[in-house]
Amino acid sequence: MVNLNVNIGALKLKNPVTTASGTYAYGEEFSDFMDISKLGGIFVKGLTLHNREGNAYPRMAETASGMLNSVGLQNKGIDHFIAHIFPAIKNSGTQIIANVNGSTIEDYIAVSEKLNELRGMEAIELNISCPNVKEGGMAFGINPKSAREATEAVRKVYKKTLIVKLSPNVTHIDEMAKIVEDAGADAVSLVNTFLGMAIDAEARKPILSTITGGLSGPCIKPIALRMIWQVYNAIKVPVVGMGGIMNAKDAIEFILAGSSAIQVGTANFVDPAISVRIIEGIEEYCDRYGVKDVNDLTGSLKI
Amino acid sequence: MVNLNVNIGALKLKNPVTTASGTYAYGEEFSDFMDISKLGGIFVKGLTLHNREGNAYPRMAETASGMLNSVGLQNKGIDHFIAHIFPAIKNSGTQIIANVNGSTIEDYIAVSEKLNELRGMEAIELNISCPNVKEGGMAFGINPKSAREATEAVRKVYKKTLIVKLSPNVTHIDEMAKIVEDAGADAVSLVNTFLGMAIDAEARKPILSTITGGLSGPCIKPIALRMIWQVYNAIKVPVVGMGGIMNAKDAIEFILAGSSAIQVGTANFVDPAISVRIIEGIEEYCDRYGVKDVNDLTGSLKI
Amino acid sequence: MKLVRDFKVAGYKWLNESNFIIELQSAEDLPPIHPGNFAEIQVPGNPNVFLRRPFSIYDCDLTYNTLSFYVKIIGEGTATLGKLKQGDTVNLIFPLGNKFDTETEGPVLIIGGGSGIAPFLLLGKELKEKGIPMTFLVGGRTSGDVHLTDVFGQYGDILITTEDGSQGTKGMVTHHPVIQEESFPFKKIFTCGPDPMMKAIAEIAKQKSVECEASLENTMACGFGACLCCVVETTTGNRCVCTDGPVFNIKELAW
Amino acid sequence: MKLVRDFKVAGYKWLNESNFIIELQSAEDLPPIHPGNFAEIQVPGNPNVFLRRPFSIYDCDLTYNTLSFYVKIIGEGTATLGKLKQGDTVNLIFPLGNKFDTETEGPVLIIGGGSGIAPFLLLGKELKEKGIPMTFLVGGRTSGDVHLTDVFGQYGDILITTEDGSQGTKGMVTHHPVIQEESFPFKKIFTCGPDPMMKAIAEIAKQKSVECEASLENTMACGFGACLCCVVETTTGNRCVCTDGPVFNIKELAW
Ligand SMILES: Cc1cc2nc3c(=O)[nH]c(=O)nc-3n(C[C@H](O)[C@H](O)[C@H](O)COP(=O)(O)OP(=O)(O)OC[C@H]3O[C@@H](n4cnc5c(N)ncnc54)[C@H](O)[C@@H]3O)c2cc1C
Ligand SMILES: Cc1cc2nc3c(=O)[nH]c(=O)nc-3n(C[C@H](O)[C@H](O)[C@H](O)COP(=O)(O)OP(=O)(O)OC[C@H]3O[C@@H](n4cnc5c(N)ncnc54)[C@H](O)[C@@H]3O)c2cc1C
Ligand SMILES: Cc1cc2nc3c(=O)[nH]c(=O)nc-3n(C[C@H](O)[C@H](O)[C@H](O)COP(=O)(O)O)c2cc1C
Ligand SMILES: Cc1cc2nc3c(=O)[nH]c(=O)nc-3n(C[C@H](O)[C@H](O)[C@H](O)COP(=O)(O)O)c2cc1C
Ligand code: FES
Ligand code: FES
Repeated sequence: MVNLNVNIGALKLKNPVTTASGTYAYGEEFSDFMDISKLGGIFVKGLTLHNREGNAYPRMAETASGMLNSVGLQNKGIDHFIAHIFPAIKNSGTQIIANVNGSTIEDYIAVSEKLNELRGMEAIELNISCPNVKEGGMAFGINPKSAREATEAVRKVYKKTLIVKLSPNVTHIDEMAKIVEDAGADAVSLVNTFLGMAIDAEARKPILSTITGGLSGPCIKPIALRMIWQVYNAIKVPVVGMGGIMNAKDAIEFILAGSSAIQVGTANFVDPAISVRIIEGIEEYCDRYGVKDVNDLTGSLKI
Repeated sequence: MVNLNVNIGALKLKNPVTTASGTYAYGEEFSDFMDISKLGGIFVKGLTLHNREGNAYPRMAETASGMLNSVGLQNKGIDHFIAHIFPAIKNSGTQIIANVNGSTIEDYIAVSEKLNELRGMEAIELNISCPNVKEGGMAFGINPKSAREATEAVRKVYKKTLIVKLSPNVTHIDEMAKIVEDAGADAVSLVNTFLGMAIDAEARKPILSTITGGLSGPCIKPIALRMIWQVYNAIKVPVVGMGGIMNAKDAIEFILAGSSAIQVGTANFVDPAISVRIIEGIEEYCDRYGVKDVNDLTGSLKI
Repeated sequence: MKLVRDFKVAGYKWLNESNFIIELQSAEDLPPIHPGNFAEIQVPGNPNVFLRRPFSIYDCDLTYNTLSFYVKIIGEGTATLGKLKQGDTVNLIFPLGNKFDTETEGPVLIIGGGSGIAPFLLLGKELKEKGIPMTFLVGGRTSGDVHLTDVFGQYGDILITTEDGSQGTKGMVTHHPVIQEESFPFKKIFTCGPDPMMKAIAEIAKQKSVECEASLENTMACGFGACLCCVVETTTGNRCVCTDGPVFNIKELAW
Repeated sequence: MKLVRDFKVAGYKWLNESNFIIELQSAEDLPPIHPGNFAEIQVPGNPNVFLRRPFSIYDCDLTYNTLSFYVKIIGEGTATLGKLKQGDTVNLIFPLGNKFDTETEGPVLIIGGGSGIAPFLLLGKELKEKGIPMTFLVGGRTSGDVHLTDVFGQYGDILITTEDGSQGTKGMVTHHPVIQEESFPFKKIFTCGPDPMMKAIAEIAKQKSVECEASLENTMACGFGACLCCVVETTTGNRCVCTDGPVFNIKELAW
């Protein structure tokens, strides 16, 4: 028997496979396709202080081995989540982790304070890397000073496990990771989407209503892997890795590069049951190589 | 008849389609497959002051819709190029542009000085963005100060058209573009490859001998397009765009986003005659929409 | 219950060089399929197609466990779906989306533009079962765009418009006498087609104070409510076409 | 003259579940093909295969304009090449690379490991034409890896080693008596297979002071000298396997 339990700070996951914010809604959408209680955890769709309608249509463009989205954090706000959504999913048998967004530091604080009080949720993911909002979001995550400020501010009010989600749209991701670690993060997650653009050559127009959007999917995997490797070697707190994971082999690569847990994102759209198969595949891999504990794989790349 | 002539500074190209450095060798390798004199220009394989053996094998890894390389600027040095290679290709009927590399500013200066004297070559591309060398290369291109210094230093000794090739591995590519424009560049080209990594999950080892390498191909196209759009809107000198162009439609997208000329890179490996077909496709597109001058398309994206 | 399941290509019926019906067969029983439902089809073997493609369920046969789709070729995905061989495997997520509301008194008008007729065969079958009379108004740019009138003719009258006048009334569907004339015998309109067409019809339905449901298209990444990419503006904010739709009562839409 | 050209799949010959010969036919005449040449094959219809795949030319027939490739399935690209249908189009860049040097006195020993025998049919044909006697030494992990001995048997003696002893001599090719014994009648060795095997053979060739050519593999992006990805260390620095090779005299290699 392989041990698949992993800890991200004080957050205990029954296995390293979780689903990425914004790609798994609130989990229930997948219950027809798979047993969601098998997951290590679910990072639910990004939350903001107030209701957000998100961006105008079109919000999606397919690209080579990937997609751009500019959803823009559509959600009904934190109070609605706490009152109506969380009660319905908190007993789904897996860890539910909120993805916290804000246009200002005050927003981040307000949402995090509410989640600090929320029983049954052990961790939050602080999203300072959303490329699809006019204010806040990625603007926090690509600037060392504001990344530090946001993390410190939330750390003051949030006492459970704080995971900070990093933007890949930076020159030195390892330095950003060190900054947020230093500012009190219990873990970092990466990568969020890359800022990209798609053009309709015939119409001579951008495809997305927002001109630019966030690139995800297997196309970004090589860059994501490199960043995880750099960050793993730069910090001490755990790394939650993602970016184009489509199958168990990809997940293993992210673990070898330094991820303690991984998130499955865009792959959920192509195959809504893929995350359970990734769990099985990791177990199989461990069995095949006599790995007793999946934690032994983390960062075990031979150089 | 569509006018396809474009100018990059004082460099005159008969059409906007050129081939990217490191993907077209010195041009002759393609003469069995296509009429290379049809090209707007050829950016030849990166040159350094002295002979370089490049990196150890393996130097290549395939990725989703792309590839990683870590060739590491293998070449026989500038003197060998000037004495033996350039004489053989200078009359190939298209513009030959050198790609200039260095580990130090002195290297860049030395190579550029020699090329300033080289009759028949009207422009150089200053590569401050190679991710595959231990010293110099990308280190210059991701730091505003050294990007400025390298550009200024070369500008002093190189009197013909100076194109500076930018690294996409930065937070603010538009600022980098402004800096090199300000430092005297006649044009910028982008993007060079993204720093990425590939892992062999079974061997638990990086695939490349250098651990990380440069990502190219259609996978990077959405990010490259976004960067070209940002840079085009930030500077006044022409932009030479590239990153995953596989066909004429892609090339048009890069032109609409702000490219005065484009470079075809990785696509040359998949289809060694693609660059001529891209020229034909651009002409066809102009005909179809009644565009009289390809320059009218540059940056003409409707927002 | 939504399913992810492999089907085999059972056969094609080509209507012309760019429109075909593809029949897919499942080895297992099908769940109930409702008019308006769609499927997300994974396009096999095309490196340029990454996401699934949504298609209305054109027909289904619960005896042979087949689903049929009416596909118009517009890009790589639809072209590849037209090139499969009998027996090839195709993966589907289905049934997705809501359904047309056939609770209505009296006759209905069904207006389809181009491949927008796809969801109306199942609708026609259900209406016929309920004894509700229907009239189909089908529009195309030219006669080459008007298909399957023989099939739909089994369920009701067929009215045709073509922009070039090569078949039926010349003009858009909205120019057809059935819409232009004072008397309007229909109690409900169902429509599917290009957005501008549906918006024009919605306008007319409002003027005539007649119920109207439109089946919308949208760019979708998932098709089952996970990505929030496929929104349409409604009177109650942005809602997902894939789960709250694709069928919307036009009163709900912020058109 | 290197060409980029479409071929049609003419047929398969399966040797076992993971080894096959695929025959491709061109509508036009083929240029001269030399033993050691390879082609870069574009794998159609697999989204996970972006670059072409290099394969030695196993056989060619200038009358019917066919090229054959001996393929061992090891990943997505080779698996997909095994699943094409007769008449499917496959694009090739060919002929690529240099060739074996058959200018030699007296008998030669040809040593192939696994799919490393691929380039040796054309070599055998050329040697036979020149009247040079040859012996094939073929190695595999088990008897299931040893193929085509009937074909090669038409050109010379066949010696076999398997690691598990299930066929021929037990052990590696280097353990075979023909190599171990004092007397060594061969004037030249040709080898192709896994690097460690070829290195061991090169070592032996050096000891015996016999000429030796090895056909190398490498990860290739282009196959025709454009990318510089496929280098091998030689006594004169890094050189490209695709243009300066794939055949190298072992004296040139920094092994
Ligand atoms: C709920 C639903 C039901 C549908 N039912 C049918 C059906 O029954 N029959 C049918 O033929 N088609 C149907 N469609 C449309 C079908 O999904 C698209 O034609 C298909 O996805 C195009 O794929 P492609 O790869 O061929 O084209 P692509 O290469 O993806 O696109 C080609 C061009 O068409 C545009 N485009 C693609 N998809 C859409 C879209 N959904 N809306 C607007 N523009 C688009 C692209 O921007 C691009 O310019 C339906 C769509 C939805 C959302
Ligand atoms: C000049 C030349 C001639 C060749 N001739 C033949 C031939 O006649 N018959 C034949 O069966 N094969 C031949 N090969 C090898 C063949 O090119 C590879 O087996 C093929 O590219 C694998 O593709 P894939 O997509 O199936 O595997 P992939 O999915 O690309 O790879 C699967 C695994 O194999 C490894 N791998 C892939 N290619 C190579 C390689 N070239 N060297 C070492 N490891 C590799 C990968 O790293 C990976 O771990 C030749 C290679 C070269 C360079
Ligand atoms: C449609 C869509 C919506 C997303 N929404 C969010 C979000 O609300 N919050 C967030 O932190 N990340 C969001 N992401 C980013 C993903 O969580 C993930 O970081 C990214 O997609 C990379 O992983 P992948 O390549 O596996 O998809 C979204 C991604 C997609 C595709
Ligand atoms: C094998 C390989 C070698 C390269 N060598 C160089 C080089 O010597 N100098 C340089 O400026 N760029 C080099 N590049 C980068 C390309 O010129 C180009 O910027 C990049 O590949 C993106 O374009 P593409 O996606 O069309 O390939 C190389 C790229 C590849 C794939
Ligand atoms: S397509 Fe994903 S929510 Fe509708
Ligand atoms: S494979 Fe490109 S140079 Fe050899």
